[in-house]
Amino acid sequence: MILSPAEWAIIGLSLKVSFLAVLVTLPIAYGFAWLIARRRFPGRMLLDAAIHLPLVLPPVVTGWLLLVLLGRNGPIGGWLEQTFGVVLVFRWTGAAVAAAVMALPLMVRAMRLSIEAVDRRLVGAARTLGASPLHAFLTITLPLSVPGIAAGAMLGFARSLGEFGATITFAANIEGETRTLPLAIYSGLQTPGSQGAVTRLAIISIILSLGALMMSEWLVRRSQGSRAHVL
Amino acid sequence: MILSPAEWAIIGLSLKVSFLAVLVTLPIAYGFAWLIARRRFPGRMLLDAAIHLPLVLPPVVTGWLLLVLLGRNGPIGGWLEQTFGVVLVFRWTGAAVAAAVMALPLMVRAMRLSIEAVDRRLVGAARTLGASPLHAFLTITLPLSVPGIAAGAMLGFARSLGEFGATITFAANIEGETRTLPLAIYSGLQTPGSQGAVTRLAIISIILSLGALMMSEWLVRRSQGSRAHVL
Amino acid sequence: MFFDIDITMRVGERLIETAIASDAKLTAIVGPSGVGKTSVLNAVSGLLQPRSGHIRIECRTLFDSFAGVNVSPEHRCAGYVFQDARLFPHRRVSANLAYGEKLARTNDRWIDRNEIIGLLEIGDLLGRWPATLSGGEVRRVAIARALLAAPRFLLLDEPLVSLDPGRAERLIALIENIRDTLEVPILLVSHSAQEVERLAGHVIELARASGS
Amino acid sequence: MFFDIDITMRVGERLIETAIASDAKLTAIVGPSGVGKTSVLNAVSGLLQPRSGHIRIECRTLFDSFAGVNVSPEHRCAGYVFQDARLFPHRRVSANLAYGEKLARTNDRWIDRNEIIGLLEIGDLLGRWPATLSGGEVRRVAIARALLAAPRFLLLDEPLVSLDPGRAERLIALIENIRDTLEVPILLVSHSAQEVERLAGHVIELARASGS
Amino acid sequence: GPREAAGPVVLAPSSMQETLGLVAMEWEQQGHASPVLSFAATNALARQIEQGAPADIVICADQEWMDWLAQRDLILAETRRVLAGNALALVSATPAKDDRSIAARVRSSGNGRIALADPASVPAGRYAQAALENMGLWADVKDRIVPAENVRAALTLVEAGEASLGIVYATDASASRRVYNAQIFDFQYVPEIVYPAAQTGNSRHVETLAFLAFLSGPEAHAIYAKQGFSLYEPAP
Ligand SMILES: Nc1ncnc2c1ncn2[C@@H]1O[C@H](COP(=O)(O)OP(=O)(O)OP(=O)(O)O)[C@@H](O)[C@H]1O
Ligand SMILES: Nc1ncnc2c1ncn2[C@@H]1O[C@H](COP(=O)(O)OP(=O)(O)OP(=O)(O)O)[C@@H](O)[C@H]1O
Ligand code: MOO
Ligand SMILES: [Mg+2]
Ligand SMILES: [Mg+2]
Repeated sequence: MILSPAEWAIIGLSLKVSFLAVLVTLPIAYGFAWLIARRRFPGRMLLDAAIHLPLVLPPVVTGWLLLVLLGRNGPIGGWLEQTFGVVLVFRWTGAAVAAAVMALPLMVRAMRLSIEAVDRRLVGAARTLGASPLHAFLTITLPLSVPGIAAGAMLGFARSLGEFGATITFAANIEGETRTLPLAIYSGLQTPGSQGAVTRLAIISIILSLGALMMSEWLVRRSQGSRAHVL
Repeated sequence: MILSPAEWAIIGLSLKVSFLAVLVTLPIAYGFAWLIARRRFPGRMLLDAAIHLPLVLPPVVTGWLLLVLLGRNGPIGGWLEQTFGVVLVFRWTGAAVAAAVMALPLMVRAMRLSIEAVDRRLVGAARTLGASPLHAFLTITLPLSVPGIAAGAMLGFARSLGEFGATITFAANIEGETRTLPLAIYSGLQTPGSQGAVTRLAIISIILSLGALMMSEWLVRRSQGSRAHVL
Repeated sequence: MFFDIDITMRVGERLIETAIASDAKLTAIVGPSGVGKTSVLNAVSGLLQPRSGHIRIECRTLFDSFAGVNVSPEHRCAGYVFQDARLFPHRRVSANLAYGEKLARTNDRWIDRNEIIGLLEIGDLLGRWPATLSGGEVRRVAIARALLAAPRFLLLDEPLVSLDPGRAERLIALIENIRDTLEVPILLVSHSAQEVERLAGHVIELARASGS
Repeated sequence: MFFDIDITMRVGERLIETAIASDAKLTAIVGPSGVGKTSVLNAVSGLLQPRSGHIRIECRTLFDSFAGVNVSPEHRCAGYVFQDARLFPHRRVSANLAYGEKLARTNDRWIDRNEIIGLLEIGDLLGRWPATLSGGEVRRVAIARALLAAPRFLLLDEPLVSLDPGRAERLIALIENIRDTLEVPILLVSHSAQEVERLAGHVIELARASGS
Repeated sequence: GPREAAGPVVLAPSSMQETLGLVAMEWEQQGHASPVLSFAATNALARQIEQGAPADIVICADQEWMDWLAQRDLILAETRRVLAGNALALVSATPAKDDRSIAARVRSSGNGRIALADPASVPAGRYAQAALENMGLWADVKDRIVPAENVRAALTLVEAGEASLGIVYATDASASRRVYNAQIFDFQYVPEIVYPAAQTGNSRHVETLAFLAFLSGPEAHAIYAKQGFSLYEPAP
């Protein structure tokens, strides 16, 4: 399967958008996961629910909400533009934002599960050895929740690669700027007789996600070593 | 907010579809999660990748693949109809199938994470106490992975409640049969002047997912008791 | 012959060879830390499969690489008190005790639940989660759980650790009693010369092979 | 006064009151299983906050509910050998040892890494993951880790458990040496009368309060 | 189930949802069982029929997909007919009064974005691109085009002020109260915008042909007109 330059461009854009989305969301998602797993505060449940929203609402509604909030006339979008000169709508960064928002709940859940599985007695042991709460977090909780981070990153990356509804609504379908793989596939599907192109693009998606999957498995295995008890 | 009978019907249908999707998928997803977490077999990676597919492909493509496979002219759909007289397209059961397929990767990932966190030494202990591998699985691995099951069920339920693209493509958008909340919202978005109705439906979605979230948290907390070490 | 064990095991990168032949109903295994005592108990319980050799207890063959015999752990009926206890964290103490008890055939039972609970003084702990127990409490529950599974032989990996002298004494008396009145062979791992001297009819001293 | 502890703690539903006043640099705590020995060490290390009372070691106040003092665990500089070891599963033995060592100020160190590794015979284990260690090996690594953090006092919860007599003897000698030559007070929990007799300048016997 | 008592199954483009709902009500009031309506993008409808979906009538948003179905013998060609037509309109995000021509408004919109349905895939977008090309405006504006998922999404972008202009169906333009200065494109520049309907090949419902006739009958035409559709006169 030899790819056309246009297809390469779509792949490049999709990867750029998905990587940015996952990279930026990773620490945020971990922060939320930690808060929900380890802290008890008023509004914890609401935060949890808000994070799950993009999962429950139809993606186009999420895209529409992003437009209302982050559009140039929106409260956050207007402020971003005036303060930093940053515009998200119709830009690839906007596509990344849409992908990130859709990926967030998946990432938070996976990370939270791993953080909750960390034995707190180990954190206590670290404290007696001289670690501040932050140092204990960085050296104990964080590395022990790597499986959740990897699973979350993988889920988030796959979700970003597949994100369609919120992206097309918030960032539109602009070739070279926001037309990622799913949008290109969608465009193809709408056109009679473009089944061949659609199939090629779908296969590319599958290969990309397979690659990401294998990379994440390999990373986890490397970071884990042969740590586990066998008996 | 007083709901109209039509809105109640949509809520009922959405809940029915999502519950069926999660209930049917739960054991399947757990089986896959266990296979991937605990067994090493050729093709494990491919199975893992195949499960992730609905995440990476645009939902309409997944819906289209379902249509090809499970449609009345499709290999599986045709067989189902001839053997059991079961037709999925344009039925609420079809909507449940679409939701289940989209929810599967999220459920498998969460469950797998929890299964991998179960200390295998406990399974060994159970075996010496007279438990067969199956009994040890049912009494040790399964209950200890309840957090992952709950997280997976919650993610799957939320995803099912929000599923749009695969449903409209595979099961169509038929009032009272397959027009779930997201499809109703989408339909509303297509109709001029129905912003009020769309907003109401979106709020209903949010409330439903909040309820599901709280229920799953409560279930986990109940099943866990005060089991964890604190120091 | 109560114990006839001759096996070669691989743990990690090490190869451990052990030969135990003992006519004593209670045989003690001693030896420096890391020599392979726990590994022997793991092999006898069926959790660790030796590379070759045989394991026979009271003439019952549990493992024989030559004959292709490898009885699965649940059919060996070992009463294994693990060095690391391994209580089930999601079951209260009473449910931990009931686990093996329920799986055992009723007429195989040779000790009464209430008797053992009284003897080990764990009556107050029945409703507790394992995570809330003290070190010695964990050990006592682990011992009770193993005994209640109606085992045909016992594997005790340092059972007296974390027990105060009074309770240790009572447990020693119980082990003596089991040894003298029941048909239950016992393999005991211990570091206390005193304990071993008092209990064991035969002491096996494991030593690190010069080669490894 | 080396140890001046007078606290009321809540563990689970129980209320534990303890008063320890000792001028002995090595003070032993004994008492039946479940009486609250580990809880006292937890309170002294700062992991368990007492409801009221005070904890002073060598006239340094670590906790005083009256004065509102509660030094955080990392500033107490305890060398705590836990009853359940608590090695970090994601770090190899060498990284476990280095954890507290790196966090300590260099000129607070009073023992050499190589010396302690040699003494506890854990040189061969440095590259291993904790999950692959035997019971006694885990304990030895935990002891080394605590000593290398340059602690100002030691909390030893049954440190000799799972050690063979030879190694136990060497560890006792080390503890004697620390007691006699260094300004490091030691609280030792043990069930072995022998150990306690040989090491402790003062023995505190905890008993269950009649009320609870 | 309840489907036995129902009328024929009709697959129709999302943009006709409200209109067809009114037609179905009228049909019901004449004593018929209510038809089962399902709305989605035209391509999804076509693929559903290709896979044997149990539908009786299909309505497309353009002739192309109906041709695609016809080539595959999935519709009964003799039942094919056009139900209604539509027009394109230019709309603005700002309410300022503007009497200039469409060409002038498009040219003078500076760097402002112009929202359309995606010309690569959605019929409405294709029509809009063709109209701009026919008017000689395409080269000027093609870098400022924002292709949206469908007409309705394009309209939303204008409503939100993200695009200063939008090209949408006349039906959508007249229904929105938050876009301004709707101006209809001259028919001579715009390809014929029609909604063809036909009976599917595997239709079983007895009332299929009757409802199809009703869809192209006078009562339905009145509703189409009221909703802003243009009535379709077959070309001579
Ligand atoms: N997965 C592994 N990889 C490498 N070495 C291992 C592994 N598991 C066990 N060992 C080593 O095998 C040896 C035997 O372990 P075992 O637990 O049988 O010792 P033990 O005699 O019970 O010691 P202790 O008295 O300290 O409990 C130890 O040196 C241990 O480090
Ligand atoms: N979370 C809890 N809930 C209820 N009881 C608890 C909890 N944690 C500890 N306990 C109880 O508090 C008591 C004191 O425990 P501690 O660990 O201090 O005992 P110990 O003296 O160290 O015993 P051992 O010698 O067995 O280690 C025990 O009876 C224990 O069961
Ligand atoms: O109604 Mo359409 O299929 O978006 O042109
Ligand atoms: Mg051992
Ligand atoms: Mg204790």
